[in-house]
Amino acid sequence: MNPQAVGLSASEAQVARQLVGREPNDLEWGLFGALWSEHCSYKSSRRVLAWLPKAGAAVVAGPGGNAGVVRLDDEVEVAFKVESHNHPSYVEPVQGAATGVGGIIRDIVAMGARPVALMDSLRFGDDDRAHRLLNGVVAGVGGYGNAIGVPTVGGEVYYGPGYDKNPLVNVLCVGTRQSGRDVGARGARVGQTVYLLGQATGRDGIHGASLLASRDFSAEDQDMRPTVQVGDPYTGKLLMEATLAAIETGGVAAVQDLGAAGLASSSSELAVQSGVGLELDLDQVPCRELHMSAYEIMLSETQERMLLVFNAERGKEALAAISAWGLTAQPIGRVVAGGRYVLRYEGIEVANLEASWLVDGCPLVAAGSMVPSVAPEVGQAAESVSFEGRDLLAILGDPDCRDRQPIYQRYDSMIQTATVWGPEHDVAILALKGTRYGLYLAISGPGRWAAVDAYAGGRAAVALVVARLATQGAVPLGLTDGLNLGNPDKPEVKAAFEQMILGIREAALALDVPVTGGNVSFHNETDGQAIWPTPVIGGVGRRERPTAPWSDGLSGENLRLILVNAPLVPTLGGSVGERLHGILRAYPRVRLQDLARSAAWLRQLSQNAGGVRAVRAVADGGVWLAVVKMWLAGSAGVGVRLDLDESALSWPRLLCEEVGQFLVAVDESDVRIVLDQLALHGLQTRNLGQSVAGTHLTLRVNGDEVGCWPRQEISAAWRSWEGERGGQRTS
Amino acid sequence: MKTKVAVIRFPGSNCDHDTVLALERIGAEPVTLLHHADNLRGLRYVVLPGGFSYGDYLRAGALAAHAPIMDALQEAVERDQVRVLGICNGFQILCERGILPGALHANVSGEFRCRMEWIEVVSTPAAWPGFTPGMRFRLPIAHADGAYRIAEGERKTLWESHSVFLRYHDPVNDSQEYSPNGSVDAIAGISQGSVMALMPHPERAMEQWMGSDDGRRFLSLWLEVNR
Amino acid sequence: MSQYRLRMAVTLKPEVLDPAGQATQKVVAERGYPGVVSLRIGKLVDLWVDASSAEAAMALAQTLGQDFLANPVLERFEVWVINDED
Amino acid sequence: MSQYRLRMAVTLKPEVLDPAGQATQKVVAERGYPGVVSLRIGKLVDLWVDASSAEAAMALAQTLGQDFLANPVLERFEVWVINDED
Ligand SMILES: Nc1ncnc2c1ncn2[C@@H]1O[C@H](COP(=O)(O)OP(=O)(O)O)[C@@H](O)[C@H]1O
Ligand SMILES: [Mg+2]
Repeated sequence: MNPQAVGLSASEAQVARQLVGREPNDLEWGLFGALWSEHCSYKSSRRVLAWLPKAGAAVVAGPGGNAGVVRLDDEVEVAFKVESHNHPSYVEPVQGAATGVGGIIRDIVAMGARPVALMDSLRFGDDDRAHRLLNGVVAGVGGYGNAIGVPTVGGEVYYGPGYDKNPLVNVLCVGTRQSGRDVGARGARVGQTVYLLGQATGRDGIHGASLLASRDFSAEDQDMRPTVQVGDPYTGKLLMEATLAAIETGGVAAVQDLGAAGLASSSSELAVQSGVGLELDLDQVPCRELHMSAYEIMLSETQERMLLVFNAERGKEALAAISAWGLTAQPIGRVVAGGRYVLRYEGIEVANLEASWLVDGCPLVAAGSMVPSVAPEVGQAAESVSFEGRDLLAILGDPDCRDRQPIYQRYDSMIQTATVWGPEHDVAILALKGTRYGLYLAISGPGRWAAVDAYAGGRAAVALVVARLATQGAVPLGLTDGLNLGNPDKPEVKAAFEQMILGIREAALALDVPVTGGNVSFHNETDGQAIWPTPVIGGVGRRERPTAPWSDGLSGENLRLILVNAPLVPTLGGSVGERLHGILRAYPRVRLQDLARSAAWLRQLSQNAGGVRAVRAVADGGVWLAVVKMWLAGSAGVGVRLDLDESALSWPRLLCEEVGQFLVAVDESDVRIVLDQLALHGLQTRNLGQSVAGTHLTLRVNGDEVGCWPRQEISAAWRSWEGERGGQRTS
Repeated sequence: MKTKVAVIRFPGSNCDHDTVLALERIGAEPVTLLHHADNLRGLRYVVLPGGFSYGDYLRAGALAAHAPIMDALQEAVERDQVRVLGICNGFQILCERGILPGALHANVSGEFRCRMEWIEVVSTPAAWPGFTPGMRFRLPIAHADGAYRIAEGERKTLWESHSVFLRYHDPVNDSQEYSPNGSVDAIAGISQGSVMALMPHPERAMEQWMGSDDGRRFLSLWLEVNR
Repeated sequence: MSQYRLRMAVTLKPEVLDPAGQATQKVVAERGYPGVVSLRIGKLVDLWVDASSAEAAMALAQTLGQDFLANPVLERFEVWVINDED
Repeated sequence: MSQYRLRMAVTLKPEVLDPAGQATQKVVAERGYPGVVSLRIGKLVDLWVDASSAEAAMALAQTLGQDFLANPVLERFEVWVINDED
């Protein structure tokens, strides 16, 4: 076989030959091709990912396993990770998204944790295929999550050119486990038997993620698309319950889910992580189709499968727990001493390698230098653009800003009855049983903000997650990062990737949150057009008393609206406001220390609320959208008067999207104290206006009234999807 | 003595655990029974919880209707008037089994819907005098197939026999014709004899922080206990 | 015993609203394919059955249709035997 | 212009996993209906089309099958004209 056929470069093939000391056979080439693909080996990213800070007081497990784990309290640990399923969702949106959800759920289960929440981060183009794709993806995410019984408690969706043929579907799953219930791929011991559990293996997506997701798409690929995997949430549920029940017995020594490159990657990774060898007998693998070759069995990406190894003491109980869920675990091989990875099929030895060659042998791409890029010149041109009332309504109805209800009402956000705050809020809150701490979740993945300056975008993504957690006074425990980019062989993509990681690193260090895991998806590029570099950050935080959240709605008259941590010179760079005028400049670099101080102030205040009645983090749509959302989330019969009087800065002030700004509503009688506190923290503030009796929102800019809108009109503008089926975007 | 309540679990049930917790919250003693059990262990109260019993790929509840536990349940209803509550998938299963009339079809939107709704009691079920017409509950729905359908001829009988138990209600427009899924006559739940069923989820509305605690009232009335 | 291949069409009764069909029809119309007056979506079940005769196979399929595959409140079904050449 | 009634069978390719068929077949077997060797579930689309000829109607249906009603990655489809007596 020509190693190029399985995606290896000539030099990689040479390295493989040297490791093996002979010409590998076809199956062995196939294994190298899959395990050394970008998707499995992280060859272009591993050295750069090493820049991310992994240590933190709450960290139980950092990157390296199936998911990161942080400590919620002495009893409960939280496993969480974001995973992408971009290419498959373009080929078949419903099944691609569904299997993406199934895959990340299995990662969490493989850590011994029960999934308690999902969040999805979606990107679509702005052509007219976008709504079909969105519709299918939402059906797929919901179809799987709703049926398996894990609530989708939040998410985000944005649009932009470049996502047309490369939509993004990133899903975050969060699970909990009892402290000390550590399982994973490390525990296999010599003499134990390896079992395969779940769906019978078919010819699904052979080389799918490993080969197809590891290179760019072009028009010619239409005919060589691999068979797409179909999601089966019912079997997924049985597999999840059976695996968790088995782990519960204490009889599981090691567990590894089957994802990209199926049995090949899961078994070789389990061997390497456990420091053992494996002998697999492929005749024992239950197959859905006749006459499957060893190659197909090893590389099939059939969903809903799990690899398990049982210990001597409790293995029988674990097996019984599995059969109670109607599944059978099929023995397919044994754990042997050394590090040899031997496959037999039809009585013949068909592969004989060192497992570590597959898992760690791939030559890695060197990382560039750890120097942040110089901030691009932004210039003031756009700041002088002026806006009218109808622009403001257009911003509310912009696809990047408008209400997401048409999407999230298709997700079950309440199952498991722990959801205090679901997708209608910017941060999700779970009140879990068995701990006094609430679990706070946020997700953020700016593409528009990273488009021109990936470093700024990386910082902003982390900053927004921390800011959203701060609106509840929650302490961030850990982050997961899903990085989506084009072809890493292109210098500009590699540079953007490194800058994005540097941005994430800087922000994570400044805000004191570790990154415990993540995912990299390269090759989001079709016919040479790449997506905006898109960093999707998920974060988990904790705080006591989760069932009494701090409001994000405007609940009464005579509340002063104050902008906390206002930039001295607000900019429209990267904002929806300037895009309305056809401009896209660099997003500002978030002032991390000021955000850290603002978050500290909010955490302190959240203990006693001290006159601050509502809080929101400023993001897309700027202060304007934050005010509108706070107003609409509040009680009827309350109006708002906004008054901006900063001459040339008034419009940028209203529409600047720099993260780290917070909108707070303060009791008139406490305004003095709050402003003093903020001054003490060294934070800039601006008075924006106040809530009043009535039903209108009035805006004055530099003394001129720009608009006076009834609640109904503002609400209709923000819910611009109303009347459209399913709320898809119509261009 | 706590009232024991059977909660039936099919392999794809996913609201069984929430239902167990909810019943515990109102002081009952839930007992989980599996789909392949062939009797109800003498329990007098049974909940068929929500979920996707056997995947629900073919039709919601279609395969579960034939499970051994459903033979036992039907017999117990007919012989002993055992009190049954079907929630969401439970409602679908009861209709598929023919224990309740009609069927639950795809929502008119063609989409899954999860959100809070108001429902209103239309008629007092003979077996549960505690529910009185006009009573309102705020409960979440979460389903893709919640549109109640019944043959035109039987619809009349349904009303005449006071089997229409719950309807969706729109408090903003105080409308009787509002339905989030396109059910005929905005029907959200029906009751016949000792069996009642509804699409909304009372077990998800047990505390103020869940958005409503009306589920406590609902389940307490069903169980005939003071909450 | 031989193996028979049967096919069952499960269709919604005409009076039952078909949200999936309607949505598809709307998309089809929006994309500019004129002439589609109505579009309804049903289910198709392909069965491979071991039976002593085609009649026995049909009888089994009929039973399955009644018991599982169609809901008489909403749907009706028809079964036919397919030649293996098909 | 006349109206034509067409029927389309959209079936999963044989190598594609059919969770619906699998779950149904398993329960059917457990409930004691022997002889069902395989059961696969597909979609059925009934179309009523205004066209100048049966050929034109067929051509439209073929286009719809390719563009909307079947995803070539997973499924295949066949269309036939139905007499109104059917
Ligand atoms: N962007 C990232 N940041 C931090 N860790 C990462 C990132 N991408 C991948 N990792 C880590 O690399 C490991 C392998 O990832 P992956 O191959 O996606 O896992 P899996 O095969 O379980 O989906 C995981 O531990 C993951 O957390
Ligand atoms: Mg994994």
